[in-house]
Amino acid sequence: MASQNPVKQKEVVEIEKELSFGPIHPALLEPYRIRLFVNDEYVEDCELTVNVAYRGIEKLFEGLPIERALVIAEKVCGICSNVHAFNAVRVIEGGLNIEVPTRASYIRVLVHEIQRMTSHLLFFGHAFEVLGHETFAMRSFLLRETFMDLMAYIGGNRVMASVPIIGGIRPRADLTEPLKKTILSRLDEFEDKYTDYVNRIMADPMVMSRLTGVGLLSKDEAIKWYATGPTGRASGWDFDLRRDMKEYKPFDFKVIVLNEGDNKARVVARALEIFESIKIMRQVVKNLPEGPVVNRQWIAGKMDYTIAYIETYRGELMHSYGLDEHGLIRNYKIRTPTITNLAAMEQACIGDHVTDAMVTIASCDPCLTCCTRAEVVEKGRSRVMTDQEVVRNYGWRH
Amino acid sequence: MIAFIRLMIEGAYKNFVRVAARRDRITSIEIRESVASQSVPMQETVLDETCIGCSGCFHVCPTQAITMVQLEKPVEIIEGYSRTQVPRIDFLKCIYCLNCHDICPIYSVFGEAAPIHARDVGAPRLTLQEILKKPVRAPPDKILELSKLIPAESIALISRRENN
Amino acid sequence: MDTISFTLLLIASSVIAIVIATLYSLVLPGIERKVQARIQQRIGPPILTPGFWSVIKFTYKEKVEPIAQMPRLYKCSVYLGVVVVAFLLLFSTPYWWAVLSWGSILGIVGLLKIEEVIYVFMGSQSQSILSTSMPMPDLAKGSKHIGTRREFVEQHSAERAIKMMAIGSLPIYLALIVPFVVGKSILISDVVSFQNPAFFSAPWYGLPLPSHPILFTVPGFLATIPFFLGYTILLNEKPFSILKAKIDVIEGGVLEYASTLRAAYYVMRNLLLFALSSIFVTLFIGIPFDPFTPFVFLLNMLLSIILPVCLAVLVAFSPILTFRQIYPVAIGLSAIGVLAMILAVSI
Amino acid sequence: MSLKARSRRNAIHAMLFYSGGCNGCDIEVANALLSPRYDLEQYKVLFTWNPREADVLIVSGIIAWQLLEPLKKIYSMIPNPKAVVAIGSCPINGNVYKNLVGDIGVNEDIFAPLDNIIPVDVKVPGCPPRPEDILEGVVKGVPKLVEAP
Ligand code: SF4
Ligand code: SF4
Ligand code: SF4
Ligand code: SF4
Ligand code: SF4
Ligand code: SF4
Ligand code: SF4
Ligand code: SF4
Repeated sequence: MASQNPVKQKEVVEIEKELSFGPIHPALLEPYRIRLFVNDEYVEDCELTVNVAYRGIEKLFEGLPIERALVIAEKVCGICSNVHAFNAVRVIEGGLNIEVPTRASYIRVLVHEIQRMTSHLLFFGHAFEVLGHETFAMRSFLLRETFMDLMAYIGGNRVMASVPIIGGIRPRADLTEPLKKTILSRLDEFEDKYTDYVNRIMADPMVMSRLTGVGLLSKDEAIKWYATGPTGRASGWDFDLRRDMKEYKPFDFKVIVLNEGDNKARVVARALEIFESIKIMRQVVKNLPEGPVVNRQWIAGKMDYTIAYIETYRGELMHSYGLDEHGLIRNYKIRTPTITNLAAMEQACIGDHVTDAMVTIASCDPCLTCCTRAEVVEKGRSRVMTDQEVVRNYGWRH
Repeated sequence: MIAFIRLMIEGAYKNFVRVAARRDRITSIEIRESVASQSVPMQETVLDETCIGCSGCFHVCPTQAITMVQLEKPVEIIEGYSRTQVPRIDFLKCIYCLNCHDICPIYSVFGEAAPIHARDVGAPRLTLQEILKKPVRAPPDKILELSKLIPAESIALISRRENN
Repeated sequence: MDTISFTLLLIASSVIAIVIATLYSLVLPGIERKVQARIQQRIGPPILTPGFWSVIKFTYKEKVEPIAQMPRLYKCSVYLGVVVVAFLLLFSTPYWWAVLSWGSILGIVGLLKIEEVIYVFMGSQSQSILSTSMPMPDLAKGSKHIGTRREFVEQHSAERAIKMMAIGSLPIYLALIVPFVVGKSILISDVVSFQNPAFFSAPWYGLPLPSHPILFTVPGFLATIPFFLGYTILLNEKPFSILKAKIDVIEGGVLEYASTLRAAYYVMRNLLLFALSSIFVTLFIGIPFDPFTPFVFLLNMLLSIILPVCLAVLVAFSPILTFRQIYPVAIGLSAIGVLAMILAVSI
Repeated sequence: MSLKARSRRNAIHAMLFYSGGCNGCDIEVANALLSPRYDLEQYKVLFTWNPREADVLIVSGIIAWQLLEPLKKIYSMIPNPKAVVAIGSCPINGNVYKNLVGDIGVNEDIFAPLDNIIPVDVKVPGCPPRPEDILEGVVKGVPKLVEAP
């Protein structure tokens, strides 16, 4: 990625050596390759090769009926599964003006926020594993179980809950009274434990000394690299799509913006967002209107290329496609937050100790299954090659 | 710093009790036992009580993961209609495309316990008797529309199997 | 006592001490893991699994040649490590105290230094698949820095090992000096008899208890802090596990050890865990690891559990520190060590 | 039981190889490992990232083509006896990525099923399998290790 973006003009530094990690490595929960160019122990430059888990997922959508496509949309990613299903239906709902009942919209927000919790808590788990703090990682996975359970209660599966469907939500995912009570009581229980957990982390001098002042990303850089989500907000960029989404209009919440832009800020930003999510979830459950949960009065037909943006857990996600006259998908495109956030991280970890650089990369919550796509390789005249061609022409190594 | 020392002292007591007296352990003993005896219950997929044995799922599965198992004794669901067979899914072949779920008139495959295809799943809380009392014949245009939703290959499979 | 019977007793006591210590040390990682597991609110592995059964299992695995620059040297390093640690252990057995100047602080310090150097050897040798030699088309794609030397993570870990040698081991040396200063001698036997005057005159079945253990004096107590953290540093455990930091260098130099070699590595690591702990009990409490006085021997083993358990708790609650934090911590610990020494002189 | 068999039964080192797919399985394996509720270690399975130490290789994902060579290499570096556990329907049959019959037909960019690449001993189906399924799957690989010469 860095090779595509030679924007930062720096004087050429002597590089002593290169360290490469991955794709199979304890710090990476997913296959990608980190190449660190270091002098002594300090990172002078960093390159991430993210194309490793290539599945050609956008191609898979081509020519499928829109309803069937949602099965794949959900399997773009097992962390953000709900948000992809959510945004995929938002595209067609926007494009064909399909009305969504309020109750359905509320429940979509609820599930969206539940998954934000699982995602942020997974982030803590991963970040502390990378910091080397096993106990905190485990505590965070333990807290996460609350929301995995709630997902399973609502959607029937811990990971692929498939709640949104075109025009509403699956009737199975409708909230019953006992379920509402369960959600509220589990939330209370969680909030207590989580507050303790966060206080404990914040007070820990060893953990904080690892996080503070490391991996600085300034606001300008965050905007330049388009580091959205908590990554950008921790650098003082006040940008959150939820404020503009009509689904979020009825709810009252704060957008957490911090100015430090270091690893600590990125951790704290997520820690505080969890409290806001709890607030939103409580509002959903308490103010849930009565009514139908799905609108079936729609027919898939010709639709122009439509785009929908949503604020996911890591930043801004874009889905877009058009439909042909049979309601078959044409030209599905996904742009996920991690792809831009990682470019920002490549910059942020310059100047850090090698071990800190791993934390910095982890602090933007890297997850790449969604963003593995064709890469541009320039050689002599600019020319596009797929990775397969590269290997065919140049071999695996040189 | 003082806050940290206070936390540390509190934590020291709590963790001492955890170590010495095995307090607060949250590992699920139920799972421990079922794993140790290799008897983790399977994911619930086919809802035997509601399935009407129509074998629609069997025909639509692109990987032939479904087999229809004959029941020893047919079960009468409603007057004049009894279920003689139920589907069984071979998970090693299943690709979770959920075609079977979509075709099932009462959504009794992957009904509750597993992911449900993001298409509509109707009203799952209807009882079977209610469903069967409704007219079951689909209007021709609906069938035409449905045929667009089912992958061409699955349909090819159906006709292939019928030819054999 | 004549030389021949002395030699025989020396050999007998060494063999008994090493065999029992090895077996016992294989239980310690299990206890460590169990303590951590309880803190983490889970069940954790059975006590024998991480140490004992793992070592036996590795000896039964297929022998594979490690990928290393000089495989033979690489293989020798781990066996050398085991021998060094075994000798280290013998410092807490009284028969060795009489051999030349072996029973002095100089011997302990010397062996610990060799132990540290071994990690540098291992790191510079090992060339595992997990970094540079992983088949990835990343070079083929080009980069901003073409032709840079590519290093294996193990080599990087060797560089860190050198840094740790320079600063990391200071605290434990300073802490080790304290009992000798208090005992006003460089011989271990004097330090033990200072704390436990009855030890050398007790019958074999006796249980002579120390009358003034150095641990309970102010300098002794102060010295315990640098000793314990120095112990952590020597064992490369969190928070000082930078040369084995899982998240970048994975396991450092020991990555390529498989089957028997890995079993040997486990033995080396666990025996070091016990040996240092046992030396602590000998020097700071005055209860040596003497195979010929069984009760003292057992008491030493029992007390030697304390340090590994404390280590387990520390590991459970600390992240990995980088050199940014390790330098000041090492300096602070050394300062405590020096303070303890000054106090010890004035006693 | 001989000492050999007992030691193999009592200490198992497992390694995770994530080879593409959607992450779901990967996170559930991490859950089975790190969440105290499931706790993989209580079944005498210790987790490692070093193929030289491993006995069980847990594979999840669809085997993207860039991961094909690393997978074979890492498998070959594990000393015998070794067992392979395939987690999720991705390595078992490619899941929806292999074939959902859109315009592209069968997806040739992915190399599932895993059987074609390395021998698989235990298959844990599901999308994703629940952590308890994963635990059971890993434990099921043990007899193969124990019975090996
Ligand atoms: S951004 Fe990360 S979590 Fe979200 S879909 Fe992409 S890979 Fe998944
Ligand atoms: S960018 Fe990649 S994933 Fe997207 S359509 Fe092109 S090849 Fe497929
Ligand atoms: S279309 Fe894809 S490859 Fe091209 S610039 Fe955008 S993200 Fe990068
Ligand atoms: S038409 Fe419907 S009910 Fe009848 S066999 Fe086919 S799937 Fe079953
Ligand atoms: S989900 Fe798809 S592959 Fe699995 S049984 Fe149903 S139709 Fe067959
Ligand atoms: S389609 Fe539904 S009702 Fe028909 S056999 Fe399959 S599960 Fe039973
Ligand atoms: S379209 Fe027909 S067969 Fe299919 S679910 Fe509806 S009523 Fe049943
Ligand atoms: S089996 Fe399902 S959950 Fe697992 S990686 Fe594949 S798509 Fe994801």
